Amino acid sequence: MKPSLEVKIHNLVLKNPVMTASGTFGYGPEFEDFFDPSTLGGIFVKGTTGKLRQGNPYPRMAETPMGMLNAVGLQNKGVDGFINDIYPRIKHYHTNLIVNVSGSTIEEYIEVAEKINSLDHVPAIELNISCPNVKEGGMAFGTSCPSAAAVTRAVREVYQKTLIVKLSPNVTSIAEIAQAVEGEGADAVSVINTLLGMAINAETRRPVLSTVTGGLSGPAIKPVALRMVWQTANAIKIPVIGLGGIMTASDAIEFILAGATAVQVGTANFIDPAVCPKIIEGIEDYLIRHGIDNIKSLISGLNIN
Amino acid sequence: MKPSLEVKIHNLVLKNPVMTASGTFGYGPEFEDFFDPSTLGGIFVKGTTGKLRQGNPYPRMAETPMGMLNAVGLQNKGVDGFINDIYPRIKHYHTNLIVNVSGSTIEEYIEVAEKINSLDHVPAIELNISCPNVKEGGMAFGTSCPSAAAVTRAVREVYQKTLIVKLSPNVTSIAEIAQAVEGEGADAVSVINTLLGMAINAETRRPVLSTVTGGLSGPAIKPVALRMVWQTANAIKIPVIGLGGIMTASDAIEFILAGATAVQVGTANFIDPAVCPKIIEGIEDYLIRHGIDNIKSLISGLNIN
Amino acid sequence: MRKFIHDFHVVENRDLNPGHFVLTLKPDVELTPIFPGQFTEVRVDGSANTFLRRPLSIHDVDYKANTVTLLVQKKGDGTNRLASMKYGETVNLVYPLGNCFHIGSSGERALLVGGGCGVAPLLYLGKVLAKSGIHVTTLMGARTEEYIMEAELYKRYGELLITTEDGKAGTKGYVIHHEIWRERNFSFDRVYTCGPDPMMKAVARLAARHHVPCEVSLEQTMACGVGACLCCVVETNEGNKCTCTDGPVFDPNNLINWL
Amino acid sequence: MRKFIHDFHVVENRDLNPGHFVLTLKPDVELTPIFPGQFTEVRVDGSANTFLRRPLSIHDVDYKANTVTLLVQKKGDGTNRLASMKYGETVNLVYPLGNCFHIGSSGERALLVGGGCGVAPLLYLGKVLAKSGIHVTTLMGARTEEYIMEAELYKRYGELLITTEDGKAGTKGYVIHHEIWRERNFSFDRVYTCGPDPMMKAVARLAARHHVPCEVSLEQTMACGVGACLCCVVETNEGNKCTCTDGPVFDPNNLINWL
Ligand SMILES: Cc1cc2nc3c(=O)[nH]c(=O)nc-3n(C[C@H](O)[C@H](O)[C@H](O)COP(=O)(O)OP(=O)(O)OC[C@H]3O[C@@H](n4cnc5c(N)ncnc54)[C@H](O)[C@@H]3O)c2cc1C
Ligand SMILES: Cc1cc2nc3c(=O)[nH]c(=O)nc-3n(C[C@H](O)[C@H](O)[C@H](O)COP(=O)(O)OP(=O)(O)OC[C@H]3O[C@@H](n4cnc5c(N)ncnc54)[C@H](O)[C@@H]3O)c2cc1C
Ligand SMILES: Cc1cc2nc3c(=O)[nH]c(=O)nc-3n(C[C@H](O)[C@H](O)[C@H](O)COP(=O)(O)O)c2cc1C
Ligand SMILES: Cc1cc2nc3c(=O)[nH]c(=O)nc-3n(C[C@H](O)[C@H](O)[C@H](O)COP(=O)(O)O)c2cc1C
Ligand code: FES
Ligand code: FES
Repeated sequence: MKPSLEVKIHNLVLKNPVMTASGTFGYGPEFEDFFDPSTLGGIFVKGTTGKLRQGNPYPRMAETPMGMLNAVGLQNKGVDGFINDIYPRIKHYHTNLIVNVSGSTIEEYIEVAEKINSLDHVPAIELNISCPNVKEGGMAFGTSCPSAAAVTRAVREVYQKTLIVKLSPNVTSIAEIAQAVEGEGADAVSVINTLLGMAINAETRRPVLSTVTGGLSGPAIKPVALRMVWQTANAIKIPVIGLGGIMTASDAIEFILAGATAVQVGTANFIDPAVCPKIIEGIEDYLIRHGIDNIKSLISGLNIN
Repeated sequence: MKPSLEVKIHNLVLKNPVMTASGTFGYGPEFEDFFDPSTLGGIFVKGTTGKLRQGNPYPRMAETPMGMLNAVGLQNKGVDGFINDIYPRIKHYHTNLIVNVSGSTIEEYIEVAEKINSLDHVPAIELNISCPNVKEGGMAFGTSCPSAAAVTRAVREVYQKTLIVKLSPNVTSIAEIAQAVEGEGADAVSVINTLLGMAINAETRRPVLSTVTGGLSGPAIKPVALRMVWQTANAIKIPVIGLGGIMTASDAIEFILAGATAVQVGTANFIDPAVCPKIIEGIEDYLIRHGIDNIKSLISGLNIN
Repeated sequence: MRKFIHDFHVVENRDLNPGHFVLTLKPDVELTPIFPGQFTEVRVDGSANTFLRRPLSIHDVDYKANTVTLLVQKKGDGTNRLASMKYGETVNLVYPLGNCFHIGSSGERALLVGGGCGVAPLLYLGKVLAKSGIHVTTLMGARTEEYIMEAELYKRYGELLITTEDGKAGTKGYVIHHEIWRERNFSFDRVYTCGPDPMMKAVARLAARHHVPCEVSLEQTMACGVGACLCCVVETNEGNKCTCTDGPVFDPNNLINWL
Repeated sequence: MRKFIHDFHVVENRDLNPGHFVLTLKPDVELTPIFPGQFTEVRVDGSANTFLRRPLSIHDVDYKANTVTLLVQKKGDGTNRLASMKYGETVNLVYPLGNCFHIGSSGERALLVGGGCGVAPLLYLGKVLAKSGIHVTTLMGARTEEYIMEAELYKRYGELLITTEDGKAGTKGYVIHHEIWRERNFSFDRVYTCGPDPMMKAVARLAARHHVPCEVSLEQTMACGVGACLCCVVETNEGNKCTCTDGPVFDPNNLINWL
């Protein structure tokens, strides 16, 4: 018998726990040549703001040991652009489309959330209070309990469907921030966004990124992400979606054992655009090999004795 | 003409800016077969506590993508063991011997610092308020401004030579912690200790480390370390000693450009036990190639325009 | 154009000079159609410091032999690892990526200007242009004689002009110093260029002065190569565009600060 | 013993069975003296997932040919990369590391017990023992007949006994099931063992029952191999000891929870 890969995040039913991380999978069509996005548990689309944004100047990327820094800075067509130009092209996907909602002010988060609330085929949003790449706001909201609580509360008031908050790893205690947003009615948290990092070109004596600092992602951050998922899952009751450096099915299983109900795959999509179906298959193989008939029994299944 | 590699950290004169990081170079003799430790700018010896400690149970190590987690947990012979058994074997080194002072209580830090104060050939200590691997204390001191200030103040009262404080990267704002210890009379800061991480064996569904979490080091953390050195150097006036993932001369130069006056090499010693002389040589080559006659002119030399 | 991820086998790895080599690669399946100017994202296995794929232009395509060829400059760890690849080893490619050069009408005269390893995409371009009945002139700028690459191959599709910095071969100077640009010599309907940005800018300005259309091929650093990460942007009149999907070939008229 | 960091060249890479291979390595300089039981830390280049060096026992030393030999089990990325190494490729070794087996006096009888790739250090040990006039008996435990490794070589230095799990070759069962352990057969002055911990513990207990000294060779995970990181500890009667410098060879009487 095939094992069940289905998990639930609040009201969302995911056919499998593998989703793609915001900013690393475009909107889905970019990967249609490689596999059918409908096979995913969900798609977190690129960070969406109130108005169209050009993002940061080039260069926006630096390769690092087993990772990369990005300073894209939320380039996107704005929420109206998303609704008019992009949504019609992807709403037929048989998967959970989740919009990553970003902003500089609480008002902007509210504006975007309200507009997305009306889209039938978007059952959830992910509040990005952790983007390290825009000067005004973004990460600042995610690095203190009061501000994280404030933006969650404001959005909760206008948004009725599943509300996921994406947490920043650049904090002393991610568990406390998680508790703060849980207290304001968040339905789940995503852990983690990128670690703030920096790259320098020794030869030119200049920063590699136009913004000097940027967000670190990829396998390099996996140990930190895993630790934060574990700490967060032990501190709150709502589900945790784990991400940070997942490249393989084994990585995904580790996050699930640490307490994640589902996972997101980010930077790995750049190395292998067809990695997600491989991860899904690998999880299924793992379950069969270990004689487990339901993935749910692996969640928080870490044996620490 | 040979360029000058000499730098100063408060009263310490370093013949070159390359030192070895605490816990990664033993006490020096371990590497004598590979090169003469006296060629280093300095040696930070293993974390030293009031009493002998056995450290954490095995397993204490997990390899990660371009890094490693350790949970050694301050195994050491205690300050008296250091003074009686080890110090006599290394005090003849013609370099700066710096003792990494660790503890669980402020009293323990004071006890160790006082005893080390009397050693003629130890011109400085490094207060380790950032060890993630011992339950009681350690990192806890380094993750809030008041506690970091308190332990610095207490040790400053009893310790007259150069006082370096080693900061934890597991905080929201490392610059604020740096300012707090600067305010209490620290003469320099070391940035960074290990990032708290975790590793899981998916097959056994167990943590790899006996302590579940451990400290992440190696090239994986370099982008975060570099960012923190830059933020710290911009926030304080005392010198910053940079470390985290340095493997090559170019890495060392990047830290110096970001604001470090000197650097420490840690995990790289495991990959190439003779890496330090290569880094020193590489820095010299860089200076010659760039027509720079004094390394001091590179410190904070990052051109961000 | 549908994109694929395929394993290719190294059929040949040929050194051109101390800094450049040519890799000929063959997949197990049939090659998909590739257009001049397109590139591939190459996964470099066995290089600890090469995490991301490496974008490389398609240098040549041989549908009969079912091979693609890459002309690569040894730059850092990634390209040096590729340089060490031996017959039979496997490389994984995502291809074909990006847009392509515009192919004009039969009888036109095209000038292809390449500098350094920027000549890479111009061989396949010359081949396709020649096949389309277009008169091809390739102007190749090399540092020294040693760095003139595959002259015989380029000559197959038209005239080959050369500049070297010391003048030991061809005209002395950079590509823009070649006499072909003088008013009385210039007789082209279209200019294509690939190479360092300053060279391409100078070429684009010369083309503009001669009032002929020009296309430039950019090399912004890339993470994904498929339009997902938005790392490879270039500023255009219509806002930021992705070099990997909207390019790598652009009309310099649309690029900010180019003309 | 002075430690060195040297580049070695692959002289031979020989498959023993699907899971094991033997690498013969030669440095440009003269080999330093190596004692049985010592190991080397091998830098594995060209494997993105292998950051740390890999500790491997010295399987054999040939001072005349100036080579060392490693017997390696393909476990993960690191050992699989080593398995792919070809003649002439370079590997960097830190060696010789650790303590060594105790060599008794001429005329003694030694039993060497190896399980799986734990047989690795026993070949060189047998060689040195035999040279010292000690009677060597090697007891090798293999999963199946296919996994009996280099039987002919071990036989050069003494008797070779074998156990396999299915009994198709030698005695059926594990090494501890061999009849050599029966009171009337046991005639050894010393036991050496290397293999999985549970096997070594069982062997150590049998040796204790026969009242002969025993030495076990541990394989704790290591980062530095030179006593600097304190990652490779094992609990002993005198507190934590480093397997890389105080070991890998230990007297099981000194290890906590071993007898
Ligand atoms: C669309 C496209 C097509 C290309 N076609 C070719 C080709 O046909 N032949 C060829 O030899 N090269 C080509 N390149 C460039 C090639 O991708 C880089 O040289 C290669 O990625 C370097 O990898 P590396 O690991 O060897 O060097 P790295 O270690 O990654 O880099 C070495 C140095 O070069 C710099 N660098 C690397 N890539 C770039 C870049 N794209 N732009 C600016 N600086 C960079 C790095 O910052 C570093 O300082 C192309 C690039 C693009 C974007
Ligand atoms: C002193 C010493 C001598 C050794 N001698 C030999 C030898 O002669 N021949 C030989 O084949 N092997 C020997 N080993 C073991 C060898 O070091 C490991 O098998 C090797 O490091 C695995 O590397 P890898 O990259 O292939 O696998 P990895 O991907 O690193 O590991 C694969 C799996 O094995 C586990 N693992 C790896 N190393 C160890 C270890 N030391 N202890 C427990 N679990 C581990 C990992 O956790 C992982 O689950 C020795 C080890 C030590 C400490
Ligand atoms: C190029 C790039 C763009 C990103 N854009 C966004 C974004 O718009 N919103 C967001 O919440 N996270 C964004 N992220 C962060 C990822 O969603 C993810 O949290 C992070 O990359 C860690 O996961 P990974 O290691 O699997 O990539 C971006 C990451 C990358 C690499
Ligand atoms: C095995 C190991 C043991 C360590 N022990 C100590 C210690 O006792 N005291 C301390 O302050 N830091 C200790 N550290 C942290 C290092 O000194 C250094 O801050 C960290 O490893 C980052 O530098 P790196 O990436 O160059 O290794 C230890 C690190 C490792 C890997
Ligand atoms: S490289 Fe990712 S969008 Fe172009
Ligand atoms: S491996 Fe580092 S002390 Fe033994």
